[in-house]
Amino acid sequence: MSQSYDRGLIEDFGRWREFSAGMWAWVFHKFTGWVLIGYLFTHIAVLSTALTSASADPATVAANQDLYTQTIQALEGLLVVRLLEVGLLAVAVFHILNGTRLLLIDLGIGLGTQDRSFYASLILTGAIVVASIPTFLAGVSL
Amino acid sequence: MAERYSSFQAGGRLWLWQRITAAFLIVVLAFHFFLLHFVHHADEVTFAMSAGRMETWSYYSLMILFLVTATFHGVNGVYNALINAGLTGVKRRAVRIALGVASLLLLVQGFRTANAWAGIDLIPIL
Amino acid sequence: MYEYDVIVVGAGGAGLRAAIAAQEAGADVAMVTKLHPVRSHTGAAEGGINAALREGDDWELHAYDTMKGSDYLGDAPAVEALTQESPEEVIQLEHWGMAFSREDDGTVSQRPFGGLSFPRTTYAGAETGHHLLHTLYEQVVKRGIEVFDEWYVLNLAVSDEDDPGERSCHGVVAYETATGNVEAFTARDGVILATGGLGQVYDHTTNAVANTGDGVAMAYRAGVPAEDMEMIQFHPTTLPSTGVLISEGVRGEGGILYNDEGERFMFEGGYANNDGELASRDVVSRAELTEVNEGRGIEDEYVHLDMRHLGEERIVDRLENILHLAEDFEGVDGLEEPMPVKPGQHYAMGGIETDEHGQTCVDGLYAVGECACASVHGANRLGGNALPELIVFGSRAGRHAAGETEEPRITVGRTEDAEPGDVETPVELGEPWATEAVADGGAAAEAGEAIVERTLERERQRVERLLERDEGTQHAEIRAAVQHTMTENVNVFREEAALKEALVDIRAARERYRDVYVADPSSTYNTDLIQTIETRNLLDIAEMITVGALARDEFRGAHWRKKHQERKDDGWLKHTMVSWSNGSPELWYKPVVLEGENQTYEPKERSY
Amino acid sequence: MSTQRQRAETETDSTETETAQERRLEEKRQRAEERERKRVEAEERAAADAERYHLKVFRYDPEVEGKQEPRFDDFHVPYEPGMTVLDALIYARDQFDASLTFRHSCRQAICGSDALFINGSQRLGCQTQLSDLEQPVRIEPLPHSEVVKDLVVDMEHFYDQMESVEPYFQTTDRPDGELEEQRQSRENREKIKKSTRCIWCGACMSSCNIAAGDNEYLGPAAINKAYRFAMDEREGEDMKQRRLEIIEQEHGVWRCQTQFSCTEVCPKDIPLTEHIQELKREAVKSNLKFW
Ligand SMILES: Cc1cc2nc3c(=O)[nH]c(=O)nc-3n(C[C@H](O)[C@H](O)[C@H](O)COP(=O)(O)OP(=O)(O)OC[C@H]3O[C@@H](n4cnc5c(N)ncnc54)[C@H](O)[C@@H]3O)c2cc1C
Ligand code: HEM
Ligand code: SF4
Ligand code: F3S
Ligand code: FES
Repeated sequence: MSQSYDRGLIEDFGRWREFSAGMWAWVFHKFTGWVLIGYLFTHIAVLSTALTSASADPATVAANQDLYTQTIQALEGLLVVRLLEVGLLAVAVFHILNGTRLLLIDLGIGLGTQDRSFYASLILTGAIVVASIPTFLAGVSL
Repeated sequence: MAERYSSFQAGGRLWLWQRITAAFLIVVLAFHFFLLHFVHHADEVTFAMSAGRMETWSYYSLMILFLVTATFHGVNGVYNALINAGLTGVKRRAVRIALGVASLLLLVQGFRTANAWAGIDLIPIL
Repeated sequence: MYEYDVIVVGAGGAGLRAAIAAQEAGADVAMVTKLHPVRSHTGAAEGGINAALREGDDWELHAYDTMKGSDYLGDAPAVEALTQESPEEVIQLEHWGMAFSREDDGTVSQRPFGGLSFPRTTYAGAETGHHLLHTLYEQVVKRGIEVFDEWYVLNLAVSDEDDPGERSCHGVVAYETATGNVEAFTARDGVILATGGLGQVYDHTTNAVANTGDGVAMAYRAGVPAEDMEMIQFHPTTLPSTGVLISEGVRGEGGILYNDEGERFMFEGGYANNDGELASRDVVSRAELTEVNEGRGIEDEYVHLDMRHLGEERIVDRLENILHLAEDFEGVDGLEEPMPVKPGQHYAMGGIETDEHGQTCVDGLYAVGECACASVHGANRLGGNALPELIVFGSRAGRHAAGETEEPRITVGRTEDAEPGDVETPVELGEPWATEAVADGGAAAEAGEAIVERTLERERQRVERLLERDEGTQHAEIRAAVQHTMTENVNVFREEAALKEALVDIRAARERYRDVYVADPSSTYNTDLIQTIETRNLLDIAEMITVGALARDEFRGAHWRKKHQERKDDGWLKHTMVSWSNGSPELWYKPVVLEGENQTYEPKERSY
Repeated sequence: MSTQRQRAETETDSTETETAQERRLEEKRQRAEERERKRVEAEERAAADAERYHLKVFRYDPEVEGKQEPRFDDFHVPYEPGMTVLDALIYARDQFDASLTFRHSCRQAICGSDALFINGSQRLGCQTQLSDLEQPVRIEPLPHSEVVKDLVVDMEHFYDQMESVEPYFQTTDRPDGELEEQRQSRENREKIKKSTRCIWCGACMSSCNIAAGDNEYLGPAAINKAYRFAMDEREGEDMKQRRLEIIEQEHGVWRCQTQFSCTEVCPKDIPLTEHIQELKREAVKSNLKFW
């Protein structure tokens, strides 16, 4: 009888200018959640190098020449990795803060100020990340 | 009615666990970040230090719990998001199995790594 | 072709209640409605439902108030049915979960309302109708009653004996808005019309756009007389720019009316020395217009309704909805400033003539709710008396249509009591060129099925004809012309010359309607077509109202005539009746029934 | 039905009813013409200097050639103080294009027919002042529903969801007395008050991305309806359990991701998210009892 005018996902996000606070919070939370789970998998993969180190010669390990230590240090020596880590921090901090906001909302706290608490999460995330940059970039060889 | 009721069990419990793990993760994740970036700097990480920490039982069990909760929380979050996007039927079952397998692999691998640090040989074949 | 025992046309409060009652009495019921049930205008009712529930009050007092309010044009058997059964119907609503406002002890609250001698108006905030409508619809959902929503009923399938009293109704023909299909609905036992108000004949009205008087017009053209059509209630407190209603509840709670000079004119102007703002609606409306006409109106248009002194807590508790309405539709904050109000068309006391069971003179055809006139409201409806009418008579008609019978005390149709009437009109009335009068020579003893088939065929052709044309006049112009003349000439204050002018204008509009065309060729959701059909109904309605107003040369209730400013009980204790006869309206009268069960209601002066 | 016959009839009519009548009619006609001329002039003048609002209205008709491909039409409507989007649409329909189709009835935000997508958010046409909007005012049918024609969408799915939560009062213990009401405390009425205001407009459902993605999701309005009954103390504890079972189904409250869009757009200011969250907690609480 009727034909629908295409209102797929793309079109929805094409309306991003019309999103309200709660929608943005949802989009960001989803995005950061996916990044975090993605990272968790990567993280464990990288850490798995420890398996070889455990069975390696104790001397190599003592000399920090084992695969794990070398991998980590090589990675941490790269600026990109450090920058990615800052990104990860931002993602994690936002997810935590907004997650806390969501937990409170689940408990029925702050429903009326949900937009403000979202903005607060954003600002706080920004502040924490900026404050952490020196630490995160410390000791990186350019 | 009965049908609804059973599906409720799943929906409601998963929802609750998502919150419980979230609450736990707030603390642990903050601790984790703090420890590995602020207390010890990232570029100073070595196998020996990690192994040293892992050998304390309290730290070991915390990290295992961290792994389990984070995996559950993350994977369940993804699954939930897919259901919200309208995933149904066979596709949904496939996704559920895939996610289940992935988390199992993640857990096993995480376990093995932690054990390697801690010097535990719980199950030799791993 | 659909077939049911009982077909209910319209799903406002009256239709829903009727459907539930008929179903409970064992009938297989379907509802056919041009709007989805929850969109019906019953949802707009704000103030409340009158019911004598409490110690110190009883139905006889309520009946007395109602007769007095009606200015003795109400029929006692109907009034008594209303007042006797309204308590149980209200409690029934409560048992169905309706969210009434409550007293501290958890019982249903009641508040004072205009023209009532006891605070007997039950209410749910200032959105009583919304709750009533939704509660009833919920029960319809629960019972799984079939609802054909967004089906526009085009006509009734009525047989065509010469005497309308011998005709019978066998179903309806409806147009499915979404698809353009015209289908027949056969009713084995009865058709119940519950199509609501007709406010769209005016341009300043509290009524919805869908309130076009379809039911009255359809029944009228099928031969059922329309009763007391001139009795139109103008509500004294509507917002000037939109006609949105500010409930009488505001005055019930203690709201005060002021003119431009800051006078509380209801008392100071001597309009109602006892009841002031709470006098009956017609009294207050006239008072306001008199103030405006004599130059004491604000911006020469309206007066002020002030509720600030009630205090925020009480206002928010009982009248919260009013705050939203004033804010959204007039930009006024009721907590901070007085609200502008003026009279607007609100309610039609008249309608399809029925007895106290909702039955018309056509066998198998019932009417309930605002489209009907069992005559509980007579010349003036009291606030809070329409909603109980919906549930009481809805329920009665539903049971009756489903087979329960009881002898009525009110007679319907043209009996020996009828007194012929005559008015001098400046133009010929009706549609003398009409080809679709009911009586078109078919065999009288036709089977119901054939009648339905024939009606279906005729309506299909009518729709096709309207769609085929592609030039002429558009209905919107015609509708605007009718609304304009009615608002100008058949308003609160009525004069002979103006009424005649209205008839001339209506006639002109009819002539233009002869070459009306529908611009939208689509059969999908063609609202242009539906509105064109509605406009034709409005023409008939406007004419009936005006003819009645012209005939009744007295002042009774809502009906005021400049040259006849007194109630004439000698000649006018009778209903004005208009029947459609071979394409034109025929005027006659029937006496009012003032004999009640235990007492006769002696006309007294109506003072407040 | 030709004009020919019409004229003939008017003639017989006037011969029958005297020439005075005719004169009156003539005068009347002149008056009418005069008035009409004045009105047209006034309108032209108004149109010339009136502020006009520019509307961009979505058009689609599956049957009419030229409308089968969705498009936007422009209308320029003269502004009057207090004019709402609905008023503007009515003006555009009555003056410019009779086929412009939209649902509406009450004009006072109670029938819930005219929820539209106006400048990017779901609102009731009759409740939205033109003066609050930026131009051009973009008017579209509610997103995430099938478009039937122009601004009319298919509401069937919404109604189905509403009706799937057993939206009717059910209780086992009624008072004995036939004329006796069930008691309800003021606090309890207050608690459900906001939830009872829903007018079934569908704005919330249309704004919710979850509902858009998951067709089976009950949606905020239906959940709110369930809340209205679950929280009504008159229904009793047993019924409350049953109500919770309904909203706890797979596509019930758990799907809600607290996007708040529903709460934001609800024309009746129902705190939908709050109600949904409360139900989630109630559900967990009652569920914990079984452990
Ligand atoms: C603003 C306002 C406030 C009011 N406040 C009060 C109050 O406080 N107390 C009180 O007692 N009364 C009040 N009234 C009066 C009362 O609300 C109405 O008289 C009453 O609601 C009418 O109900 P109904 O069921 O007859 O018609 P409606 O509720 O108008 O329903 C009419 C139904 O008929 C259907 N319909 C119409 N034509 C057709 C057709 N051709 N084909 C198919 N279906 C059709 C419609 O779809 C609709 O479902 C108020 C009225 C208004 C306008
Ligand atoms: C390793 C860390 C984490 C990972 C991998 C992770 C991952 C995720 C993912 C994938 C989602 C689903 C998002 C969606 O698509 O809707 C999610 C949801 C959620 N996360 Fe996390 N998260 C992590 C840490 C946290 C922490 C520390 C919190 C603490 C507050 C948190 C709170 C939440 C909440 C409340 C939700 C549910 C959102 C909802 O369903 O409404 N998460 N998380
Ligand atoms: S909850 Fe609000 S937005 Fe949703 S249908 Fe009801 S009134 Fe409309
Ligand atoms: S928008 Fe949707 S996600 Fe929940 S808060 Fe409202 S139902
Ligand atoms: S027209 Fe009724 S809600 Fe807008």
